[in-house]
Amino acid sequence: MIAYLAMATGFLLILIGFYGALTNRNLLRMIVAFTIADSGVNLVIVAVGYMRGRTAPILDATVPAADAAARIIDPVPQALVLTAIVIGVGVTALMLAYAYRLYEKKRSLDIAKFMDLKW
Amino acid sequence: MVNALFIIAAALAAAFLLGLLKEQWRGAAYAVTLVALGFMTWISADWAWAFAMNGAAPVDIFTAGTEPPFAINLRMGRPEAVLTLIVNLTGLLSALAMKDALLALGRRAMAVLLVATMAFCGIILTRDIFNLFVFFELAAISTAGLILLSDDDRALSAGFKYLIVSQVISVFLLIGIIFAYHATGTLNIDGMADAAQALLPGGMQAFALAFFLMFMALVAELKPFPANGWALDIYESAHPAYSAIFSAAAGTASLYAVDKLLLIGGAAWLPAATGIGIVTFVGANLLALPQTKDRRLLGYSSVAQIGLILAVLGQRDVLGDLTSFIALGLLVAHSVAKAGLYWLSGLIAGRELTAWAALRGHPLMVFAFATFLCLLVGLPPFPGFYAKWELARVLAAEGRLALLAAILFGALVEAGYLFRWFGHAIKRDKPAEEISCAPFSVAAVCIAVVAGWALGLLWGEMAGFLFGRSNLLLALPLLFALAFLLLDFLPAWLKNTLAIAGLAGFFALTWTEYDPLRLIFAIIFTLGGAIVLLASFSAHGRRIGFYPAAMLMYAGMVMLIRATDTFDFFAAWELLTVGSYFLILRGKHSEPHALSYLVFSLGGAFLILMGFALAAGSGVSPRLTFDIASLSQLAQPVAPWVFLLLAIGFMTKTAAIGLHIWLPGAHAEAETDVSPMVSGILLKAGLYGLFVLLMSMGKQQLYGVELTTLMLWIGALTALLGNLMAIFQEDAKRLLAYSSIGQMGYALFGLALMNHLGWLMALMFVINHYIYKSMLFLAVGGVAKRTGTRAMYQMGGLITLMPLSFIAVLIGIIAMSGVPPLSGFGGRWIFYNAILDTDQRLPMIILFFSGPIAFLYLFRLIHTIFLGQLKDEHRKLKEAPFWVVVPQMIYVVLLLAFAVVPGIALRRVDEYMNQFFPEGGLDWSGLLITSNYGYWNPVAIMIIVGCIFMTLFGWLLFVNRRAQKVKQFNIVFAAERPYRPETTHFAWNFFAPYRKALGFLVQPFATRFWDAVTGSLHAAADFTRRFYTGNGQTYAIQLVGFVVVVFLLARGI
Amino acid sequence: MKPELMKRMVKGPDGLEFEVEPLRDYYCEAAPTVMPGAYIKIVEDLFNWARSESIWILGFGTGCGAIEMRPLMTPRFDAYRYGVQWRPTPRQANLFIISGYLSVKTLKRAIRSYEQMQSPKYVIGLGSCTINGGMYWDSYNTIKRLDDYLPVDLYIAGCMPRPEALLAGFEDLKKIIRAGKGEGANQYAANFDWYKANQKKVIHDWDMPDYNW
Amino acid sequence: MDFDWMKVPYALLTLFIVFNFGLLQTALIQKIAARVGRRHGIPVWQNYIDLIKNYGQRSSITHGVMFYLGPVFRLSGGVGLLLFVPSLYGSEMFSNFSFAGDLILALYFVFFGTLGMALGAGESGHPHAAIGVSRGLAQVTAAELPFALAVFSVALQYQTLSVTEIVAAQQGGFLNWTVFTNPLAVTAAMLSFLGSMMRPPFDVVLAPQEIPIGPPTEYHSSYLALMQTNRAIFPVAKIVIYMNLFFGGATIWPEFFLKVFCIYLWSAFVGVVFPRFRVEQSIRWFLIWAVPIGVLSILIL
Amino acid sequence: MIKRVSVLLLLLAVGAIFATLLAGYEADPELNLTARYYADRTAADIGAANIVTAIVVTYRGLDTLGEVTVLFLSAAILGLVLAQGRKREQARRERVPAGELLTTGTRILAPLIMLLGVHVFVNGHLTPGGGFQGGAIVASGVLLLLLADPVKHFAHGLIAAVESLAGIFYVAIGLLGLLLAGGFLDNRFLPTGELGALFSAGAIPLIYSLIGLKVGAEFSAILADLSDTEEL
Repeated sequence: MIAYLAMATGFLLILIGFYGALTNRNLLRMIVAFTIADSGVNLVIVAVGYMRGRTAPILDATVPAADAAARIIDPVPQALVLTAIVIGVGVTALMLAYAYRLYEKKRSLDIAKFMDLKW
Repeated sequence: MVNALFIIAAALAAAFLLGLLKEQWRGAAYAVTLVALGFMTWISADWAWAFAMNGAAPVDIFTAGTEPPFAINLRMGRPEAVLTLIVNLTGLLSALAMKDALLALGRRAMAVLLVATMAFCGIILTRDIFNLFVFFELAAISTAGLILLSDDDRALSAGFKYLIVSQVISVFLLIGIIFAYHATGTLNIDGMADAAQALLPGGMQAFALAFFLMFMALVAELKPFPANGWALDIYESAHPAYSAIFSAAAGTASLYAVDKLLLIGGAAWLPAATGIGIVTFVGANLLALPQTKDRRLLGYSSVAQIGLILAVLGQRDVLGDLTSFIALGLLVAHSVAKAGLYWLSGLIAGRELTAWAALRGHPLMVFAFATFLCLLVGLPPFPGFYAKWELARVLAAEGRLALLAAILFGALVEAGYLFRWFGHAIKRDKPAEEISCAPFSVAAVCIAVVAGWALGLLWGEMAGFLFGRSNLLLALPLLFALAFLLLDFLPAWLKNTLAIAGLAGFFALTWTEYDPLRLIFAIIFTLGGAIVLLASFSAHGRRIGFYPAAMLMYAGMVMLIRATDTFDFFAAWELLTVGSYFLILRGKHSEPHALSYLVFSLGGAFLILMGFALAAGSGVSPRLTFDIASLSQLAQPVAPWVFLLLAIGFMTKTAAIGLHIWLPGAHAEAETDVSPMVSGILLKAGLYGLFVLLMSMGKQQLYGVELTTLMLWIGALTALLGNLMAIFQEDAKRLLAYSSIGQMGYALFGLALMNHLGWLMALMFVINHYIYKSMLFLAVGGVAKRTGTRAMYQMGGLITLMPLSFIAVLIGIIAMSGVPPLSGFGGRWIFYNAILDTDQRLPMIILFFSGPIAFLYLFRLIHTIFLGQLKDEHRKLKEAPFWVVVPQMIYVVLLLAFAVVPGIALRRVDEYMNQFFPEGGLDWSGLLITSNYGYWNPVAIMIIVGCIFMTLFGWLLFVNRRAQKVKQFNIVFAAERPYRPETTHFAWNFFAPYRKALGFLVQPFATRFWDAVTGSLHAAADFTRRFYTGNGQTYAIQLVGFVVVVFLLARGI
Repeated sequence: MKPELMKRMVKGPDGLEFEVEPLRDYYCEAAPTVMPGAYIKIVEDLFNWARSESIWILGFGTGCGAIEMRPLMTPRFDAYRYGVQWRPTPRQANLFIISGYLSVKTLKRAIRSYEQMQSPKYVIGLGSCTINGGMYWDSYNTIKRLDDYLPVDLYIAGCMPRPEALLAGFEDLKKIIRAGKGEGANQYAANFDWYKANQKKVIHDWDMPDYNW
Repeated sequence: MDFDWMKVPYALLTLFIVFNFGLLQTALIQKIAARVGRRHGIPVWQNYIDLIKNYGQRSSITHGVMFYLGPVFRLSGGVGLLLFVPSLYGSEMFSNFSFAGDLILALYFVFFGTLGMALGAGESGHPHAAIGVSRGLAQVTAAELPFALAVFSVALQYQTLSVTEIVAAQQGGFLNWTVFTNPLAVTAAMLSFLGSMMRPPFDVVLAPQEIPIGPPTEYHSSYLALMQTNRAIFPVAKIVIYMNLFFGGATIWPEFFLKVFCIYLWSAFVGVVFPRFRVEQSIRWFLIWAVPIGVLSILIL
Repeated sequence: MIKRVSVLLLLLAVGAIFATLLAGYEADPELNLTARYYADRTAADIGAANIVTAIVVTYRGLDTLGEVTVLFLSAAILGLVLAQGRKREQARRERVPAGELLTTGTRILAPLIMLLGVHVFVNGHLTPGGGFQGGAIVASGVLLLLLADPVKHFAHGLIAAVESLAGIFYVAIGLLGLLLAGGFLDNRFLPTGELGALFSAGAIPLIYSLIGLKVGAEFSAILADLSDTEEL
């Protein structure tokens, strides 16, 4: 159940993020919206790997190596989400830098101001 | 062979190493970059070589010492080797081409370039879906970085748009990946594919959705139409060398990613790929039509090409093993061409298409440009051609004709705008700014050119290996033509001598191999071509570009008559089309006309391709390549359709009415010695095609309509309208061009009669038209050269100044109007005898009408140019150049000879035709020629007419021996006198009463129709492209919308 | 002189500049010559007979007499039966009827037309005005005596002579021709300078070659 | 039907007969036309006199080579046309040079003279001559069409292109003449005939005064004489084709004369009644009236 | 408005796709094939207690290399982007110094934060956390420094050197794995040691440390670059 909840929240976050990104004309707001969507994605990824009643995939005293398969949740989504997060951070940073330069150029953060290229 | 991982490792190591270098050591950093890229290129080249030569097995590369699917693995196989080679080579050469930009921005930019190249390789190599995502993100981010290399500060907004879109894409991709993982329990692509097969229906549904998201995300990376505004902005604003990477390398990588993904999705997703691909191909090509900016145009073209390849990938179910041959062929052609074009655009200062006129004066660059365009359009002998051929075959065989038609339509549109652009480059005013000659960039372009030709050679070999074909590029005529590319530095007279010797020599070598019918065409194509080429001795200087084009055309024609199977035939057909296009384009104002010629010709060629494909598909032969003669084995209901397609294709070349609008301009605007080539010789290629078609297929019926009857009507109407339109021309060469249309109508009519004499008549027209039209075009061209105008009313009275040209024209028009005793009469005589054999009377009546009309324009031609009043400024004119006159005199002799003894050419053909039509042949007893209906003795006619004529002439000379020679104003003028020759020369709108009576027949319906077609295409494209608003947010919305629409469509289906 | 007839510089299509002098370049400058008849007398007689029986008149009416010539074609007079007919072009005409007063302006045209006729050619002066100026004897712009300007073979007096008189004149002209005396053309050629001098004396805007072929 | 040298004197004989007949016939027709206008008209020998006079003109001018060749072409066309068609059916003597070619030869040889004349007229540099040529060619293309259709109809009817054989098929009573067996074709041909005879209503080509007399404006003296000779021969030659194709040919000279004269008279009849058409009017007239009849004649066969 | 409505409609459709996914989702009762392999074999093969770390650093090491490269790229491009912009306004660098509180706090906290970061990545194979987390913590320390003393020109050179060297070593270790052990990024060319010990799991601690350094350096570089934009 908790997985469904997390997953639904994740999806909702994605939708909210998209809505924000697709309707806000301010570059910074768009970037923020995308980070929200990213968080949603990450949430969904983690939620997919969740298995009820199991523990984190770290072998220690409570989780012996021999018994691990029955005790731990799926470690793969966790590994993936790590990568996804870092990539998200990278992209966000890049977008911010772009936004900065765009602002510098036109003294505006309105996406509709940057339509020199079209058709 | 080095482990393919070193491609990645080397790139990363070099990239990190760059960080250690000091900001100022840019030269060193650049060297490191180049070395790394070179190393990467070497690795993939090494692999590609190994796969090609030694047939090595694909190698799986494990990481982490663990077997897949538990660890990420890479694969280096044949496609991977080739594709990474493309990517790395593009990267390397682009690094060369953007040397200045890289040095300006420093080591960080170089590192980004390295990572970008590595990322594309990674996309190709990896077999892990999440790893694919990582590489995609790397590619996306580095793209965003490399966009900054551009001088164009609009690139910044393009980069941001790209980032927005890639965010959306990555969301979809991640969601898709995680759910696919959940459904299959693996991230390995092969594992996933296996697991997907084994899924239960319930799991299948969830998996399908996940797959859909992944698929859409990767497809979105392919810039599908219409969700691709962001990509176009990048293409337009990025540094051209990066655009080259973005087009060639990124496209290659993404395509291969989709290909891998399709492995998972299986056959169910192929239609979606095809659909998206073909919509993209056609849509992007259409939208490219109204573009005026070079890089954006190339962007549209890139998008379209990738779409095409996606569509090909989607046809995997029917293409089978051929998929990679076709897709690779298209891909390498696209990559080399697009990269080359982008590098080339980097050399050019202006961004308008017309700014490419700066290339003029740099033959090498023009050659490069032409090579790239031919590569893109898929003309022989380039890989795209082979790919197109196989694709057409399979699609037709599987009955996917709508798809084939769409592909060909898109290709036609693409050829249209690409060659329009080429026309701009060759013909427009040269801009003030010269092209930059940065040695590295030029080197990159040159390497691309070499690569293009090498690929042509390679694909020829492969086609030979796979399908047992001879390599086009190694065909002797083509080699000979291409040799002139290398010899282009020689003076024109030397090249001309070589060309003539080549043509004559080739004929001498091969003439025994032809049957009588082909022999006649062979004579016209080779010896005839040599005679026309004599006129080219009058050109001075080096005449760069003329000989390769001309010899390409001749090579095409020679190969055409030597072709026995459909592949050779079609290849020759396209070669001669391209050659003649370049030739026609040389004319001073021929830009639009050459373009319409090319578009019509290619359109016709595509119809021919469809025809052949359809024939092959219907079981004549399992291969598209089959003996042309076996067309006769075609059965209903396919046969008539094949016939129709082929006939229309050939009739495009002969400029049948409705498809004729390209001809007048093309022939009229061509150079003096080119007009006779394209009119006197090239048109015969179309007739030859029709001959071959009718010889092998005979009569066909479609819905109860006899198709040859249809051709009969078309021929008659063409003759009538061509002649009518010729009457009203003020431009001498246009007049001749329209007359060619009319003459071709006659020949078409004769062919369509489908009886012995009809064919003989067509052949008679082939010979006659060659002789007199070449002669007239040369004469008129010589006059136009001297007078500097082609408007006939501006000439007049030239008979005394240019007597030889006059004689040529006089003999020509007598022959052409069919007045005895010259050879045109023979054609008319056979014509009457031929139609007595047929039941088709109405079209024949139309043809009757056109006969005397020819008389009108011919008289006008000779009168307004040579007779009447000589103009002030022409008083000191000299006879046309010697070498222009020489062939005319040869033609005069030929015409007279052919008039007296038509048997030399016709007798053997007459016998040869007995095998098609045993009935109705001619009887050649002595000098008399007898048919079932009438008889004709050319020698007697000549002697009798000659005697009467000479007697009377002598008598008149005697009586008038004391006649006073007067000058041009000594005419009775109602007791007044003329004032100026211009106002005394009755020439303009010569047949005004005729126009009053029949002008309504020559309304330019066809022109209006085609104008409307192209106009509406343009207008539609211009309207549609407005949804590329330039707003990044809108682009993102479009992308989401695209996903949703495809989703709904997929659900609906 | 009219500007069209003045020398002008012309540039050819090949860039060559040269001079065009219309009167020299566009008109034949040769002077007329005396044309002998056939060598054999009987042939010349035959020709003269034929010439007399086939009189082709140039359809050029100069004055009020022109109106008197039209009835000749009508059923009432029917000149055709005498071998007389009208030609619209001087090249094919043998007889030039100066039908009445001749203004100086028309004289120029008359001279041109006459010279464009082929020899042998004949001139009939119709009406008094061609003989002595008639009622225009003191006019500032009509010529008084046609004979000074063109070699007249026959005058038909009257103001105006009726068509009957014209028919009678044709008969007289035929006699003259048959007698071999209709040599006006040769006379004109022989006395060319004299005629030209007379012509140029009255025609002040002489803008044509001396002889109009 | 092979050549032998005797054909030459025979051909010259034919030429002589036809020449004289043509001169007289033209005069006669002119006289008839004059009678319609209540005039006496020219004497019947007037054409001889005009001819002699024109040959006897002392001076002449020339505009150039083609100016010479124009009349030569014209007369060659007339003479050739006459000689390529057998004059009398069944007569070896008067079969002329018909061994050289069939009906098609004759049909196309008609244009030989037209072309030459047009060229000569063009060489004269006279704009009115050119206008005349333009009108003439425009009109003749339309006028010849019904004739070509009729000829073809006849060829289809008799399944031959040989004039002799066509005439042979019409022998044995006048009801066998094409005019009765294929009246539509003959109607079309006879309408076309009007157009090629340069008589009203189709004589705007020679419009006197407006464009002095069209193409021959500059021609005179012996040039003109040559063309007059042709004017005697050419119509007869042309009518001979009509006679052979449509009216059963002729076996003896009197029959020949009668038939030729009657056919010629047809154009004169029409000519004296109708006013002149403009060129485009005559083109339309031929296309609207004569051509459909010709087409019909072919389709009905 | 139209835009909003259409976006809403589109997102509704996307939501429908997501909803279908959600509805079709069933948690696996057992670990799937891949996960089971990791659970069973990690300890023996890799010797890392933290399975996620084993996956991140070894099994999916290529991903991680890519990930690091992403950051590297971001940092590099950020540098590029901002360097291009900065050329024009070199001069304006007048700023208010940070407050006393912040400066003092920084002096105390920064070393501690750094230490914590190092601890996190060094123990990445044993406990939750790892190179990325540790690197991020290190970078937060740098952020603090930046905030406290913005005027001080930050040691770009040092950061770049650390970043590059870490990267090169990372690639080199990966290649060592290729040469000495089973494949690229195989950690087992060093002894795997005893499960749970600090020096165990072969090269994982080494790699994770490099990653930590690199990530820290990269984040620091990014932050430093971004901080330069502040005065805009």
